[in-house]
Amino acid sequence: MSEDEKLRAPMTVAEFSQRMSDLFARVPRFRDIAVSGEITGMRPSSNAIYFDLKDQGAQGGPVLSCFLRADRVPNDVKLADGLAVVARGEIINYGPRSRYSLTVREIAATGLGLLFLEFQALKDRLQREGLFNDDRKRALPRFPRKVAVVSTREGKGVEDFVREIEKRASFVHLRLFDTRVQGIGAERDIAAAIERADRSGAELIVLGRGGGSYEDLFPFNREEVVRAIVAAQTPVLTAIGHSADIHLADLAADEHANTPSLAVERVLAGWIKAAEWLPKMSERLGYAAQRRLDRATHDVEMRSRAVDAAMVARFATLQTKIVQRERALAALDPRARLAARAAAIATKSEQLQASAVALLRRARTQLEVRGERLPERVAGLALRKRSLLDLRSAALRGVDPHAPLERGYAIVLRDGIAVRSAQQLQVGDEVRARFGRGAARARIERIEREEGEV
Amino acid sequence: MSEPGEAFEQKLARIDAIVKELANEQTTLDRGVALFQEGRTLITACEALLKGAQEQVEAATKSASKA
Amino acid sequence: MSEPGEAFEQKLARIDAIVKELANEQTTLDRGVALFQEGRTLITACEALLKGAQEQVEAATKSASKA
Amino acid sequence: MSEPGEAFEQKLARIDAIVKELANEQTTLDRGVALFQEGRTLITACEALLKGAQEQVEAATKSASKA
Amino acid sequence: MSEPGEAFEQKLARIDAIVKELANEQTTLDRGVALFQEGRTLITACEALLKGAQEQVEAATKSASKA
Amino acid sequence: MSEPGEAFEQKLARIDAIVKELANEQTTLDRGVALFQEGRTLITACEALLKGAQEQVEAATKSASKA
Amino acid sequence: MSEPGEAFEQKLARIDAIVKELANEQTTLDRGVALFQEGRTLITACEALLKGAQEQVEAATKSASKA
Repeated sequence: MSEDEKLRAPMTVAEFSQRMSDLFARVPRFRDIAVSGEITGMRPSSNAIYFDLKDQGAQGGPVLSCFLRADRVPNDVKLADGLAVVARGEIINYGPRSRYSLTVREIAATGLGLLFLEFQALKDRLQREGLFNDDRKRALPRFPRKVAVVSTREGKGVEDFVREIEKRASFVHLRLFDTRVQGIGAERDIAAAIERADRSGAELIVLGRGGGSYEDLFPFNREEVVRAIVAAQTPVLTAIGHSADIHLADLAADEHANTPSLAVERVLAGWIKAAEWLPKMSERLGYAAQRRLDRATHDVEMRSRAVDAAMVARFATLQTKIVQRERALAALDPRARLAARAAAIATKSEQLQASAVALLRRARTQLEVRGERLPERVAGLALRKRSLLDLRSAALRGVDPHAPLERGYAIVLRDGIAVRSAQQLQVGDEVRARFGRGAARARIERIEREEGEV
Repeated sequence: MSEPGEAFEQKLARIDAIVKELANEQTTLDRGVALFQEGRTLITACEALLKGAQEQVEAATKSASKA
Repeated sequence: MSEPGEAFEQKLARIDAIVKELANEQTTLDRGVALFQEGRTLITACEALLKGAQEQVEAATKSASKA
Repeated sequence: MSEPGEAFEQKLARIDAIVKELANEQTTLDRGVALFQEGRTLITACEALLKGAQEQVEAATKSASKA
Repeated sequence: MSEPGEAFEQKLARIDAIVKELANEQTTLDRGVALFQEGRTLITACEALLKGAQEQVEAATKSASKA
Repeated sequence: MSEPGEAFEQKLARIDAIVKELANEQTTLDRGVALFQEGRTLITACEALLKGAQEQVEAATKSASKA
Repeated sequence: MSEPGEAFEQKLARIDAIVKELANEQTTLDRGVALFQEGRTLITACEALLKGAQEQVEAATKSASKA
């Protein structure tokens, strides 16, 4: 394969990068080359400074990556973005990224770069003086009604700014303090306009102009303007050009806007917010009032219920107290005692009755005993008397003079007189003879004499 | 001789005296018969008294039981 | 003889004395009859008293049960 | 006899004493009857008191339950 | 006896005193009956007072709800 | 009693005090009823105040929406 | 001389304070109503300014610059 064919054949990225390195190394012009441009995108690191170079004033043009070893940084030049310089060094391919860059050996400020260095020196001085310090900055009024605009009447930016404010917030009163904004000595005119604006009674000064070249805008980097801003009693908002470039006026101002339309937003920010805030607050106010009323309603309802409930509870408690006492009293109902008493009386009544019965029975018995004993005793007495009589009756019988008649004797009676001797009789006498049983009448027939009888 | 109003016990005592006299040998038949008669009479009187007392008791008993 | 107003128990005591005297050998028939009669009278009186007491008790009982 | 205002309890005590005396053998019939009558009167009085008390209590209970 | 104007609480206190005295064994039956009657009367009175109070409250509630 | 001009919150505080006193066992029935009546009166007054406040708020809201 | 923008800002601050105070539990009903009325007035005034009713703005500006 020929060299040509070899080149045409596909290669790896690493191979390509190596070839490019070789290519740069082979061209002697690239080993010592000077490039003029403006520093941009400066990135200091511990042992080197990386930055890009671009053509002055160019926007979006080509940039060249540069690499400066720390020990090669010059003492008399303060490297910074925007500084116009001439950098000498060697073009090399930076292998890992496969990008070429300039390895700077010498660097020096040039042309506009010198102007820039002047700007840098002033900035440093004013900064040291404290003019850019945050603690110096005043808050912009949130609701500016009077705004002083310091600018040139001819400027396109001012026109846009004024038209926009009047359209959106007619109640914000704008007053233009016309001034030259570029050319030799423009800085003095601007400072004077700021002073006038400051005395006008405005609540806010807006200082600005439309876009222009670095040199056109340079009056806004001048010390006169910075000091006029610092001296102003009124808060200052700057809106210089359309770029993100920072001027010393911006640093000195209380706030700065990158574009006029952003300045409009900034001026109206408070009003816009207020317009959004007020309906919300209106709503919150109504809501808070309603909540207050609701709370009051709730408070009253709660208490209404509490009063009723407390009263009901109190009644219940008192009712319970009555019921308790009613029960206690019922438990001590004297009827139980009365019933016991009734029973006791009934018992005593029975005892009394029984005692009376016993008393009567006792008396009856005593009487009956005596009732029986009396006839017994009287009968005994009669018996005793009877036996006494019987004894005498028998004794009398034992001595009965008629007893011998029973044995056969007889008594002869004449004229009722017992005849004890025959001599007492005469024949013919009538006599009575009594026998044991019965009697007989007889006549004496003869009288007989017993032997021996005289 | 005993009185009619004489008490039972006095009559008994008279009988006792009669029996005593009758038992005496000296007592004549006439006297004896008279005494004996008196004794008999007394016995009869005593019987009557006894009967009367009994009747009184009965009467008292009856009247009591009636009452 | 016992008084009418004499208490039940006094009457009983008198009856007891009568009974005792009736038992005595010395007591004559007449006395005995008289004692018996007195005794009977006393018993009758006592019965009356007892009856009266009984009636009083009954009356008190009735009036109480009515009340 | 107990007074009308005499307390129930005193009446009960009197009744007890009466029953005791009645049970005594020594108590005469007259005394016994008198005691019994007193006892009955006391019991009647007690019953009346008790009845009155009961009526009072019932009246109080009724009027209360009506109210 | 409690006065008509006497407060509810005084009545309750009197009932408590009555219950205490009623519970005492020494209290006589007569006293007990009287106390019980008083107690019942007081309870009736308390109930009436409570009812009256309840009616007053109801009246107040009604007039309030109308207003 | 609360004054008519007294503020809503003072009335509420008084009602709270009333509720507290009503819940106290020591509060008598009479006092309780009086407290309740006062409470109801206060609640009525509060409701009137609340109504007035509501109307004022409504009036302010309307006049604002017109403007 | 009071600055008109400042006056507006003070109104906003007052509105904010009013809403805060109204939302505070401690705020009384009376005070609440008064705050609401004040708040509504302020909001109405601020909204009128923002609506840019020219005359109003002029008047406000003039009165403000006079003040």
